[in-house]
Amino acid sequence: MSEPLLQAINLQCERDGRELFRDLSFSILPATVTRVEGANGSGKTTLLRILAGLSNAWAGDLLWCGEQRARVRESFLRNVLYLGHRPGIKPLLSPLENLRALMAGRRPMGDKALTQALARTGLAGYEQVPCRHLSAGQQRRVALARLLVADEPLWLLDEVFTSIDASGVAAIENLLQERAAEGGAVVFTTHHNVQIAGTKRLVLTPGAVGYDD
Amino acid sequence: MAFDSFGAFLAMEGHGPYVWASYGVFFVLMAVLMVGSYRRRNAVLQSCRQPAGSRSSRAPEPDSDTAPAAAASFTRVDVSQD
Amino acid sequence: MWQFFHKLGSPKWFYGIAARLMPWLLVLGLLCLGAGLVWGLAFAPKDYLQGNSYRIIFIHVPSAFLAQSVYIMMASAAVVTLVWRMKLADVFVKAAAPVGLVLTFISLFTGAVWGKPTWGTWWIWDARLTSMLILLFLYGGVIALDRAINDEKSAARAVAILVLVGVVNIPIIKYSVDWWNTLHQPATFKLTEKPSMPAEMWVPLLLSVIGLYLLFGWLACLRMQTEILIREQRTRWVQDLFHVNGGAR
Amino acid sequence: MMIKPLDQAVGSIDAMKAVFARDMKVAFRQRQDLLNPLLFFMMVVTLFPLGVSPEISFLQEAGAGILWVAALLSVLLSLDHLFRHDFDDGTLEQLVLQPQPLFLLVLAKTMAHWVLTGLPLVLLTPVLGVMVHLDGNSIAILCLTLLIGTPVLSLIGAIGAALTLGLRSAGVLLSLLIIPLYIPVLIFGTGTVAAAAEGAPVGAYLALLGAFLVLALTLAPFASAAALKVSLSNS
Repeated sequence: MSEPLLQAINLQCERDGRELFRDLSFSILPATVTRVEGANGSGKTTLLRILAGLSNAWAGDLLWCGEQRARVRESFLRNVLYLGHRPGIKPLLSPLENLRALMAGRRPMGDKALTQALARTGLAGYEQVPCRHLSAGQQRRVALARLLVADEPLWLLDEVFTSIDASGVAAIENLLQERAAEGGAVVFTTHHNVQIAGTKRLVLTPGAVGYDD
Repeated sequence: MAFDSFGAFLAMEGHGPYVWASYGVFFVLMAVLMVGSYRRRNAVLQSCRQPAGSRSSRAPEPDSDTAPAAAASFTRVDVSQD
Repeated sequence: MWQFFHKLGSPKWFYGIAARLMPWLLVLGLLCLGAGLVWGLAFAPKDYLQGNSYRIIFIHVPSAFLAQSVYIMMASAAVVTLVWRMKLADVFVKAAAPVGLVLTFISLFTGAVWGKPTWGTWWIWDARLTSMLILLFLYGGVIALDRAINDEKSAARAVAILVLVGVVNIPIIKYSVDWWNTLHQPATFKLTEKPSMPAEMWVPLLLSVIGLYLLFGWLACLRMQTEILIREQRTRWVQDLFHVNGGAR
Repeated sequence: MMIKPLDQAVGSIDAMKAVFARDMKVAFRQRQDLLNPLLFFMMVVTLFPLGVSPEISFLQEAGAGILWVAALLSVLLSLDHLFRHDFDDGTLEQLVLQPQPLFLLVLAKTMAHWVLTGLPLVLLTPVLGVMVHLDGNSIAILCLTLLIGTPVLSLIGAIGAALTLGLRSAGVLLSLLIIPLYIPVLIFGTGTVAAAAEGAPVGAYLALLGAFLVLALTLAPFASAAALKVSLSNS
């Protein structure tokens, strides 16, 4: 049994005077895929933002590799890849420029690898086109290209399948499954019907939380 | 007493209007602030005193999640009923 | 020590203590302020230079003094909010800011009215008045930001950052306004600068300062109680306060 | 195969350079936006001769103040965009999540903002200085004060921009929060020019402005970074 990457202990979250969840405890182990489930407004996005370190609206303990996350902020951030609702793509820059800028603060890499990553998301030939001329699905693919070069052990993916076509969704399913086989951990939310073998479920319902292993 | 009469006290040798205007504004604003804060607290106390169920801003009780507020059906609404 | 600190941060504990303190604060505050003002208005001797208009000092100085110290108090509370995340600290900031705004306004208004018989005009860009005007803007900004953010915790932290940025700036603003003042109008007659004040003047002044402080304490407690009730109305201890017809759990 | 937690990160200076370069690139893709603060600057300056008096003596006396106020307002106007676009398209989230000290990245962004708005204003000042009949020496001093002062405006303004991010009517609120904090810079900026016009030595005043800049450089990025985290948490 390997050490958990991320551990949540008695996590509680209240937003705008409404309690989304409480006493939520779980561990994210390496080589696992976890799907966060719940109805609209149940706090899936908020939970992922809390795990990523974007939201302060929580109480409880979050441990990264056994240490309080706040104490190891930078090393934690280096190890986590978060993709949110908003893809983080500048409409005025080309896919390649966007990718370069996104990687710069973490792990700069040559254009060759990035171009290849873009090509594998189906954006070959679009490298130099400003992203505002791309469709929503194509912009999403630019953001997803990071997954093809990412070395972060933990991926937090919030609604990444939005506006991706069916074949794209299937390819991403594969990617996540392979990532888990390599030993990476993936936590994701989606309203798509996604089938990844061995997926753990973390269900958020108001007042009660189930986590099945 | 620094003044000979009550009239002299009010007049303050011609500076009365300035002095009394300043004090007036001071007392009025402080009174508004104090009475306003006091009333507001009492209003809040009153609303806390009301039975729990009658307050609309409350979040659903934890034990009510077995019956969520009617699952969405997305059936069309008959607009001719009014 | 930590136990005490923790207790201090508990809204429930504070609510009880405030309820016990408030009558004292109110009575003593009114007594001190009343004594100071009656003494200052009716019994203190006339100022040989400014005549009776100087009697405005007994409200101008306490409100100006308090307006500035309230901002400092808010800044201290802001540090506590940011470092220890103590709930009561941001309750205090929220409760105190409007009071500070009113006090600043009073000191500006009384300063302007005092200026008329002294300088012959309602407003002079005097260093102190200008600094107070900027303080009014700072208070306005704090309140506006607090109102604009819906989420309570975010509002508390954002306001705390703003108050701290403001408090770093206050000495700089004061210094630069003083410098600007000497640049543009050297040697104006300062309203409150006295070489030596006889005891019949400064004792009532001190009394009214103390009185206003106590009244501020009462106001702060009252407004903090209000805020605590609003925030905690769903918690057990608030429900228990009222034993509602058996309905409260 | 196992994936081990990583610890090596990119140097912070490289990360700052990348942030700076990206902001410059985005700005130059939309060049007309760069002109807006400059146009605004010129228009505000134009209002004074029209609204008050075109007399040379008035303009000479008030010119430095007019230019300073106009520069201050145009910086204020441009601040709303400092984080807004990044916030809307999600790049701000990714910026905050970079494994770097956030205040350094914010500093890089603020520097880019200054290069794109403050610096052009300084460069435009001699032209407008001539139009309000300032003499050569005053114009030189004015440019110098603006050169030291506008970065302070950007740095302090970034705090306000970060605090009001994502709020309704953020623009007006931003002005309310920030203008009081701009007053010392304005006073010493114009005061230095006034002192120079009277023939007084200005070295001490410039040093003081420089001290403001150092203070703002060391403290403001921390406040902006803290404010950004709060605003993002609230979104």
